[in-house]
This record gives sequence, C-alpha cells and structure tokens, in this order.
Amino acid sequence: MIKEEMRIRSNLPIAQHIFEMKLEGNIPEEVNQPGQFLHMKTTNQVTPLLRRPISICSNDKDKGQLTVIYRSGGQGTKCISEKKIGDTIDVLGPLGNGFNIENVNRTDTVVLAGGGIGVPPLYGLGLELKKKGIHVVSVLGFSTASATFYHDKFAELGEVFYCTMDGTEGHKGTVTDVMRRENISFDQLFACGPVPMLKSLEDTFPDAKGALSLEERMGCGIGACFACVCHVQDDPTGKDYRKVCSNGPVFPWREVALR
Amino acid sequence: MIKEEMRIRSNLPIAQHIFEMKLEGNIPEEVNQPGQFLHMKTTNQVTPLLRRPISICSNDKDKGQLTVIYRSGGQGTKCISEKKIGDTIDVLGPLGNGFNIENVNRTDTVVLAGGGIGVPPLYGLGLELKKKGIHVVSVLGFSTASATFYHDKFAELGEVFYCTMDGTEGHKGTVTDVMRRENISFDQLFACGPVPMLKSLEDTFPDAKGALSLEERMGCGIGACFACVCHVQDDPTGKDYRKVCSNGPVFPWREVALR
Amino acid sequence: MILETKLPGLPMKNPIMPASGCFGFGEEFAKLYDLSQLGSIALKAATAEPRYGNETPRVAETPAGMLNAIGLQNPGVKDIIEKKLTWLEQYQVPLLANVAGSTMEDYENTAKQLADSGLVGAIELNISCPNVKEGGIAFGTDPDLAAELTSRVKKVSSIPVYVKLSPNVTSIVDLALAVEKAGADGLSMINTVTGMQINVNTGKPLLANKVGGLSGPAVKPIAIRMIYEVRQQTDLPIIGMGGIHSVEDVVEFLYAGANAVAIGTANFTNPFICPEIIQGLEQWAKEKKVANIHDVTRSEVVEQ
Amino acid sequence: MILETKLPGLPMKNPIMPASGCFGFGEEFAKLYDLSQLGSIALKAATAEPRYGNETPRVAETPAGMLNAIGLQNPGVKDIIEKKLTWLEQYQVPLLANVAGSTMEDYENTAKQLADSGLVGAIELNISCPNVKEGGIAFGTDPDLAAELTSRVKKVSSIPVYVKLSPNVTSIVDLALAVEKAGADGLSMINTVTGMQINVNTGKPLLANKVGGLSGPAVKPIAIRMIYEVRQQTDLPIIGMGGIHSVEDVVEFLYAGANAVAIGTANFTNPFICPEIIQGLEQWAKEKKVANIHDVTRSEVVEQ
Ligand SMILES: Cc1cc2nc3c(=O)[nH]c(=O)nc-3n(C[C@H](O)[C@H](O)[C@H](O)COP(=O)(O)OP(=O)(O)OC[C@H]3O[C@@H](n4cnc5c(N)ncnc54)[C@H](O)[C@@H]3O)c2cc1C
Ligand SMILES: Cc1cc2nc3c(=O)[nH]c(=O)nc-3n(C[C@H](O)[C@H](O)[C@H](O)COP(=O)(O)OP(=O)(O)OC[C@H]3O[C@@H](n4cnc5c(N)ncnc54)[C@H](O)[C@@H]3O)c2cc1C
Ligand SMILES: Cc1cc2nc3c(=O)[nH]c(=O)nc-3n(C[C@H](O)[C@H](O)[C@H](O)COP(=O)(O)O)c2cc1C
Ligand SMILES: Cc1cc2nc3c(=O)[nH]c(=O)nc-3n(C[C@H](O)[C@H](O)[C@H](O)COP(=O)(O)O)c2cc1C
Ligand code: FES
Ligand code: FES
Repeated sequence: MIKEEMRIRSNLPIAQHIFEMKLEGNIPEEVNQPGQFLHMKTTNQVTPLLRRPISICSNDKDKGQLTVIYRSGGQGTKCISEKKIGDTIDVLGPLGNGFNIENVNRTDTVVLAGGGIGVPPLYGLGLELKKKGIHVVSVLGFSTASATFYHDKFAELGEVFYCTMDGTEGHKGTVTDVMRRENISFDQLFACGPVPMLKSLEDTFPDAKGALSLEERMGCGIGACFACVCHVQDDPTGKDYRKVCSNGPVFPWREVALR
Repeated sequence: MIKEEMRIRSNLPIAQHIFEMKLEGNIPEEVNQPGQFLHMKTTNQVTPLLRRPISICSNDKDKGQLTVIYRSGGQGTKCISEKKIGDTIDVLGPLGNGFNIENVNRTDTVVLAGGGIGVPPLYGLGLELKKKGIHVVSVLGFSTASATFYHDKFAELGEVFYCTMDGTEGHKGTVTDVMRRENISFDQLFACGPVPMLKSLEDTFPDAKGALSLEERMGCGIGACFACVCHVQDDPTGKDYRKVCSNGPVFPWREVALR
Repeated sequence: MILETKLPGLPMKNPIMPASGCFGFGEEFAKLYDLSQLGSIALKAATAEPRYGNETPRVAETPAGMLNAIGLQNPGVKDIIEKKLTWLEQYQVPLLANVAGSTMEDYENTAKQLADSGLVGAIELNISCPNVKEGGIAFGTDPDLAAELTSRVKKVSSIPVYVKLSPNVTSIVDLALAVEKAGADGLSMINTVTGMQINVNTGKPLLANKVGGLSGPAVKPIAIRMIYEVRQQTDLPIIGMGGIHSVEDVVEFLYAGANAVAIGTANFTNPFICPEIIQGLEQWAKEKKVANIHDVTRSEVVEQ
Repeated sequence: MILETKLPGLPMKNPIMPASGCFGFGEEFAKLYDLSQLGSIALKAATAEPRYGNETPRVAETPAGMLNAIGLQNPGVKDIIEKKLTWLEQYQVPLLANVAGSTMEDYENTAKQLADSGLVGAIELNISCPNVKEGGIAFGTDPDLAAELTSRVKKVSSIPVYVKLSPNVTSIVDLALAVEKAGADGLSMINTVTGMQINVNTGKPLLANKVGGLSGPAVKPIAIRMIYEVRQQTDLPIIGMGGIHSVEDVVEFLYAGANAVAIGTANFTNPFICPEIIQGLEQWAKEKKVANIHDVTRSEVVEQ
C-alpha cells in the first residue's frame, strides 16, 4: 500500500454522471488482483473530509497507469470530476483483496454480473480471465441506456447481455432476470453491484462458485476503524465479522451476510 | 454592489508571497472611488468559510477589468493564489467607501503613505490624483526588499521614497521615519497600512488632512453583522462606532480610534 | 405546491428566515433584494439600553465554521422600535424580535416594549448567547431559571414567545420541556456552540472576548441531533438553525423535526442565500412531488 | 530541542499519540511505519466481553467532520491482552488502554486486568462514548457518578488512570474537578460531540444507530475552549484532542493547556499523519527557537 500524488492523464465523462479517469504513478506496480480499490482524497481541504473508495477498473503495470470509472454524485466525487489533466490526486492504494482467479479452470465459463457503478472492476477481472483463455460472459445491468458504458471493451471479452430497469437498452429488468430468461449457465459467477442485485443472485444461484464485491461506508479504508464491518453467514453468535476494506471488498459467495 | 463570478485574466507572483490578479466582469463598472474593496470567496467549498476582503488596486471601467494585489499567507489567500487564468472567482463588490479626492485642490501636494500590503489601493488612488493633475509623492514601506513591488508604476505617479525595516531597500526604518528625515511636506496625506504605521503618522502629523484606510476582521462585509466595528475618537460614552466595511474602510484622519 | 408556514405569531409565506444577528435589521439586505420574499425575519438582539458590544477581533474562521463574539451590539430597544421596526413595516414580513438581557427585568421590559409596539409578530428569547458576561448564559443552562424567565415574559407579552435554546447543555430536552411547561409558544434551536481559537503566533485567544459562538456548517450535525431529540418529546413549533447553506440542508432540518428554519452564517458567504433557498425549495418540492412542504416535517419524525 | 513528554505512566518521546478508536491496536499502521516513533498509543476501547458493535452504516461525513457510531466493537479484554498487547510490546511505546463498560463492575474488571497485565502504562476511562445504549453516557455527564467510577477504578488499578471527558455537558469543568478529586491522574479531552445526519433521500437518520459522535476539524474550537477552561482550574495533565490535522493544530492545543495530544480522525485522511506531525513539530520548534516543547504549554496559559 502506497500513499502518493498520482498524476491525472485523463478524466472524461463516458455516460450520464459517469467519468473515466486514467492515473499514473507507483500504485499500479503494487496491484496484484482485479477488484482491489483506491482510497482517494478529493481535495486538499478538510472538506470533503473523508477519502472516497473507488475500484480499480483496469491496471497497466508496464505503463504505470490505471483506470477508474466513477459516478459523480455527491460532494467528493464531484470534486474528483472537476480535476483536469496534469493535476494530481492524493491516492492510497491498492487496498483490499480482489478477485481470486487461481481456482478458475481454463475450460470454465465465467459469468461477470455487474450492476451500475459495480461494472468497472469486472472489466479488469474480465481482462485477466481472458488472458488465461477463459470463456467470459458478461451480464450488465443499468438503470437506463444513457448510464451504460464500455460496450466495446466488454464486447472484446466475449458475449455481453445488457439490461436496463426501464428497458431502454437490452432486456428490461435485472441481471438475475436476464440470467434466468436466457438460461445463462456458468462454472463460476463473479458479481459487483448494489446489494439487492447480489442478494437476488445469491438466492437464485445458491450453489454458485466465485465471488462478489461489496460496498460499505468507510473511514480508514485499511482495517483500523471498524466502520465497514459486515456480518458473516451462519454465525449463531452474531459476533463474527468481516471488514469490507481489508478482508474484502471481494468475498466468496455466502461468506458474508447480504442485507 | 454585485455578486458575480469574475473571470481571472492573470494571477502571478510579483514579490515574495505577493500576487497580482486581474479580474474581468461587471464590478469594475460599479466602482466609484479608489480604496473600495472586494469580498472574495476563495473556493466553492464551505472551507474556507468566510470571504476575504481585498482592496481594489486599480480599476478600468472601459475594459471591465480591475487589478488586486494580495499577500498569500493563510488558507484562503493560498486558495486564491492557486487559481488559474480562465478560472472564475465568486466576488462581492465594490464594497465600502474609498478615498474621497473631491476636496483635493489641483495645486496640492499629496503624499501616499503605504505599508506592505496596504500599498495597492494607494496606486489606484495615485492614478486618479494624477488624472486630476495633482502632485503626488509616494512613501512606501516594506519589511524587506524582496517584498516590494510596483516600482515602475509608482515611479509614473511622481517621486517615490522607499523604506524597509531591514534596510535592504531605500531608507532603513518606517514610513514616518522617512517622512521626518526627508522633511516631506504635504497638503493632504492618504495612508494605508498596518495600524502601528497609521498611528505613528497620526501622532506625527496630528493636523493632517486626507484619509486613512483601515483593516478589520469581517463577517458579512456589507454592514450587517457588526464584526468590523471600531471606536470613534473623542467619544466620551464609548458607545459610538463605525463599521469598517460599510462606513469605511477609508476614514478621515482622527475620526476613528486607532488601536 | 405549498410552502406556507403558519407558526404562532408568524404567518409565513415560506419556512425560511434569516437568523438573528446575521441580518442586522435588514437594511443592508434590502439594497440587494426585496425583503418581502422572506417568510419572516429574526431581528438582531435587542437590549434595554444601547450596547457597543465586545472589542475586536469579534470573528474568527474555523474549519467549516466561524466564531463570533459580537457581544449584542445594538442601539437599544427604543431606537430599534422607532427607527428599525417602523422602517421594516413596509415589507409586510412577520418579524421575530430577538430579546437579550442580563436580568429577568431587562427581558420583561424589552419584550413588553416590543410586543406593545405592534410591529413584531413574536418574541424570541435569547437565553443562550455565549458572548456576554453578565448573566444570559445561566438562563440558558438552568431549566428552572429558563422556565421562570419564560413565564415572566409570557405574562407581559401580548404576542407569542419563542425560546432560543443553547446547545451548550447536557440535556437540551430538559430545557425544551421546562420552557414548554412555562408557556413557551415555540422553540428556536440552536444558538451557537461555545468555542475558542488560539492564535498560534501569539499563543493567545484570537477573539478579544476569548470565547465565541461557533456557527456554520460545522455545527449542523449537532443542531440536527438536538432538534431530532427535542421533536421526540414535544409538539411545540421548532425554528431550526445551525449551518444551513443549501436546500438539502433545509430539508434535513425539516426531516429532523423543524417547522421552519433560520439561516445565519450563510448570509455572510452569500448575501442572496435566503431568496435563493426559497426558490430552490420550491423547485425541490416540485421535483419530489411534495404537495405541502410540511408533509416533510411531520410524517417522518414522529416514530423514534 | 526537547519534545519529551513525561505524563503519569506514559514516558513519551514526544507529545503525539493516535487517539483511541482511530488506530485499532496498531496492526494496520505498523505496516505503514515504525510505531516506535510514536509518543504513546491510545488503544481502541476494551470491554469485558467481545462486542460486535452497531449495525452499518457506522460513519457519515459532515462538513469538516465525521460522525461515527462504531459501538465499541472489540474482541474483549482477554483477547486484547493476549493477542494485541503482547504483539505491541515489541515497539516499546507506552500504551494508554481505553476502557469502556456499562456498569462500574465492568470498568473495574477490565481496568484491573489491563493494569495487571503489566503491558500498558496507563488506563483511559472512556466515560463518554455516545454510541452505546447501556450506560456509559451517564458516567460522563453526572459528576458524582464520574467521581465514584474514577475512585473505584483507581482502587483496583496499579497504574495511573486518565478520565476521558465528554463535551456533551453544560460544564466540563465540573466533571474535570469531580474526577480530579476522586483521584484521576490525568484528563483526556474531548471525546466526540453527539450529532446526527439525516439522509435527505429517505428522511431517516443515516447512521444505523441514528446518533453518532462528531469528530474532526469541525469540533476543534469546542475542544480548544474546553481545554482552556479546564486548564484554568486544574494542573492535572491533559491529553488534548479534537480535530488535530496539522502541526499548527498541535501547537494550538498546547497553548490551550494540553500537555500532550491525540490524533484521531486525521489518521483516516492520512495514515501517515502521526509521524509527519512529529517531524513537523520538531521543525516548528527549531524555527521558533523553542528549546522545550513544554515551554509552549505552560507559560502562556496560567493567567486567565
Ligand atoms: C470497495 C468500494 C469500491 C467502490 N468502487 C466504486 C467505483 O469503482 N466507482 C464508483 O463510482 N463508486 C464506487 N464505490 C462507491 C463510492 O465509494 C461512492 O459512490 C462514493 O464514496 C460516494 O462519494 P460522493 O462524494 O459521491 O458522495 P457523498 O454523499 O458526498 O458521500 C458521503 C460519504 O458517504 C460515503 N458513501 C456514499 N455512498 C457510498 C457507497 N455507495 N459506498 C461507500 N461509501 C459511500 C462516501 O465515501 C463519503 O464518506 C465503491 C465503494 C466501495 C466501498
Ligand atoms: C478592507 C480591507 C482591504 C484589504 N485589502 C487587502 C489587499 O489589497 N491585499 C491584501 O493582501 N490584503 C488585504 N487585506 C487583508 C486581507 O483581507 C487578509 O490578509 C486576508 O483576509 C487573510 O486571509 P488568509 O486566508 O490569508 O488568512 P487566514 O488566516 O486564513 O484568515 C482567517 C480569517 O481571518 C481574516 N483575516 C486575517 N487577517 C486579516 C486582516 N489583516 N484583515 C482582515 N481580515 C483578516 C480572514 O479574512 C479570515 O476570515 C484587506 C483587509 C481589509 C479589511
Ligand atoms: C455574527 C453572529 C451574530 C449572532 N447574533 C445573535 C443574536 O444577536 N441573537 C441570537 O439569538 N443569536 C445570534 N446568533 C446566532 C444565530 O442566530 C444562529 O442561531 C447561529 O449562528 C446558528 O446558525 P448558523 O449556523 O446558520 O449561523 C448570531 C450568530 C452570528 C454568526
Ligand atoms: C471511528 C472512531 C472511533 C472512536 N472510538 C473511540 C473509542 O473506542 N474510545 C474512545 O475513548 N474514543 C473513541 N473515539 C474518539 C476519539 O478518540 C477522539 O476523542 C475524537 O475522535 C476526537 O478527536 P479527532 O477529532 O482527532 O478524531 C473514536 C473516534 C472515532 C472517529
Ligand atoms: S474502513 Fe476502517 S476498518 Fe474498514
Ligand atoms: S463585516 Fe459585517 S458589519 Fe462589517
């Protein structure tokens, strides 16, 4: 884990409220799994006070560059979206444990199930899987057509199913709906998106292998403050826990309680 | 008084910690006296919370441009100093009452006595006096040579005496020292600078005509909050007051108590 | 879409007013916009006699906030009525007259004169100003004294009386319930939080008065908590304040349990903030399809 | 130039320590820098039994501050001693063990075990955590209870006891004097200010626990004021905290009357803040030609 001022190489809107930012520095060298995240200070001021956790979308060790995709919504992400090429940004990373693909076999079919701003880390994961020659199917859900992004990039990974809540692009409905309707089968399922989506996937595919990536409000981002804990499934005492920032954000299916 | 986003035309260091900034907008049209000031929001965030009062150094109604000179010291002025050409800045102005030169006769000799960051508004005042054909002598005091600025500009107004506390430029000592030592006489004396300087001028020239410009910590800048009041001289009740922001910042000599 | 807000003595067009001490008597702002847009105006504190207040510096900036120790500078109640209130009458805005003092008699006299003037809609008892030495604070921290003061002022005042509560207490609920019992018609909360800044160059307090009152966004979470707590215990009208800078902030205060809000420090950052927020609130209600702004206040808060 | 700071039970190299709850038991930070640089470490609160704490969301961001309602999650005093303290021993940093509980017996037992372990330099009684329902707060707001708790813990503890004071009181001086009389060896101040944030999309409190503790730069003026007030009344060592983010902030706390300082929330913004501030303080003292950092604390504060 490094704290550094990363240089901004580009920072452009790619969909409604969605920005893609390319950053350069020493952190890319340290990234060891897709699904790890950065903790970003949005200004040099004491407001916004807290860092913002943003997943690494893709990483290029050789160039020392990485890409993040983020939604500009609240105060902090708005500050990030106003940064210009050549500016620097104070970044802590890489943080957390990402997607472990060591147990994915070369002959497996992997489904990447992404919802909204949960889609970006799946792209980096897909790149790694493809590098290993693994068959990748992406099922990507968005609220509406104007919120979608990275069509070409996901197309390069393999087959892609889109769905939107309002039906303006792809199937109308949720990621789970599409997977059921299209009878999409898989050996391993990797997912990132809002909790209701994850929950519905877990309920629908109770035996799925693979992993999911969780979000939780964070303080430190490094495991010290206990802001980001979640419960564990099958824990009669109710006292067991995982920290999303340092044990996760990626967990095997059915390890943590989704609520 | 207008509140507007002024466009930054330049923002460059001209001495140690001292910046000159040129701004464009509708405020210049409203300026009616040298010595009025702007109240500047330094960021779009809630920190720094308060606006910063900065005097108008010179004003060009025709071009819709004005110049300010400021010292980058604390948090807020640092934010201003980081702004780039083309950026905008939220400005309230023009505020307050400036130097009244209606009572200066064409044949008068006027001394402009400035100390440090009190020097800038005197330049705009000097321009107006010169326009009326009045004989201007400037006596400018700084801490040290590297903090001085606007040599050429003041030279264009007339004779200039410099002094520095450490003797690195001009006379060693204060503005009052220089005026005494050089026997500088005047019909009217206009001054802006730290209170000890103003006080020493007032003590040395107890009958001076003209005016001085005061500083005080401000809240609103428009006369509503009573943050910036000062006592009045010869006020037995102790209850009389002036607001620096709206009655001043320029006052005739001996109207307000200097402490 | 309804913004109208009827509080005791204050038939407001909308739930927005400038906060006491941050708007003078409106003269400066009247040059900037039409004051008749405002729901109400909380006037600068009136005392029986004219006051100069504290020495300067009277304000300091803090992270997302400011400290002030103005010390209740004002021309005295007589001048206020004669010069300020008669002038304000033209705007037809219901006025909330903030009253301060060092003795119960002071409060009674000042409040009575204001009420009898017929020019203000309600009295706001400032029992919580941290910036004056002579009493005032004790009234704001001791429930018994607060109650006694309230009932005495109620007796002499023909118009509704709001009590402005101090956040510098262990239990603001105790204070609220005490003044409610004593007959208060409404609550204003919160006044400023006592704070201090030290000048690191001199090692001494920056404000001449040493301590000052903290206001601005920094205190908003404290205000929201206190209003939420008090709202669980009483149905009295609450005028909420503390750090409001945006329409979202106003909505947060309404959800917490405020019936109307006052905007203080933000007037310094943006003198046009009050009319801008009134417009913005209208817009917000339209977008959220809220028919009556007071549906926001009441519906969500009752259950703990 | 001397930064050394000798407080009861805490022979510190410098006056800087991370604040309780913001640094865990140091494990995460030990990966980032050498903990032996620190003056001391205030450990995360220990309770008699393991606790899960509150549900999430446990933190919210506020203007220049944050709210937290962790709810004292910790593995229980036994595990803390066996796993955390024995591991921390390698750094040779004096430890300040924060203790919380819901009954006096809880506090006594936990404090005794920690003291008896021989692994910590002093106890910090957390009588002021606003984020747990079962008691704890009352100890922090009632001077008599605070005093009783202090003297009971003093009796069972072989090491010095600091009491961590709550800012959510009418008079923090009363609390300070009460625990001083009861035998406290030092004071920590301030704990967090109780606050709330409401999610304007749902109209409901954002934190699962509804209320949380406000920390960060926003509360600094409150902390400075309280330390300054308490310093007028007692010579007890004070560990000051609340919003420290820079060397200037540390100096401000020392001028206010603190003998050492703790840095909490700033560790989240910058995990390297503690060593950076230690270095910066050394630099500052050099520039200002301060021979002993404690000349700053004492000289300026005594006169009111
Ligand atoms: C491990 C992880 C990876 C993430 N990856 C991405 C990503 O790649 N792209 C992306 O757009 N978003 C991502 N998020 C969500 C992102 O962190 C939030 O959208 C962001 O923090 C909101 O900040 P704001 O300034 O827009 O909102 P504000 O409302 O100003 O935020 C206020 C506070 O709440 C926190 N917060 C608000 N929403 C969330 C949330 N959903 N999750 C966690 N904290 C939140 C903020 O961090 C901040 O502390 C990720 C979250 C986590 C935990
Ligand atoms: C009428 C008037 C005209 C001024 N003209 C100029 C000018 O032309 N050029 C220039 O460099 N400076 C000028 N000043 C001083 C300038 O306002 C302060 O230097 C500036 O506000 C300091 O801000 P900061 O962010 O650097 O300091 P910070 O320490 O961050 O300021 C903290 C707070 O203190 C206030 N403050 C600090 N010092 C002063 C001061 N000397 N006067 C008033 N408020 C202060 C700030 O406004 C802010 O509210 C003027 C002041 C006044 C009142
Ligand atoms: C400069 C200033 C002066 C104030 N004067 C008064 C006053 O005279 N009477 C009063 O009841 N409150 C006074 N207050 C408190 C405000 O009315 C308000 O309660 C407080 O500032 C919180 O709101 P805000 O954060 O929006 O400013 C004053 C506040 C400030 C900043
Ligand atoms: C996430 C978090 C957890 C905390 N946990 C504790 C705790 O367990 N015990 C305690 O005494 N104080 C706790 N505190 C309070 C801090 O120790 C400190 O008193 C307070 O945060 C003010 O300092 P700061 O503004 O530098 O954070 C906690 C604060 C935070 C932000
Ligand atoms: S964010 Fe601090 S432990 Fe996870
Ligand atoms: S700054 Fe508000 S009255 Fe002058």
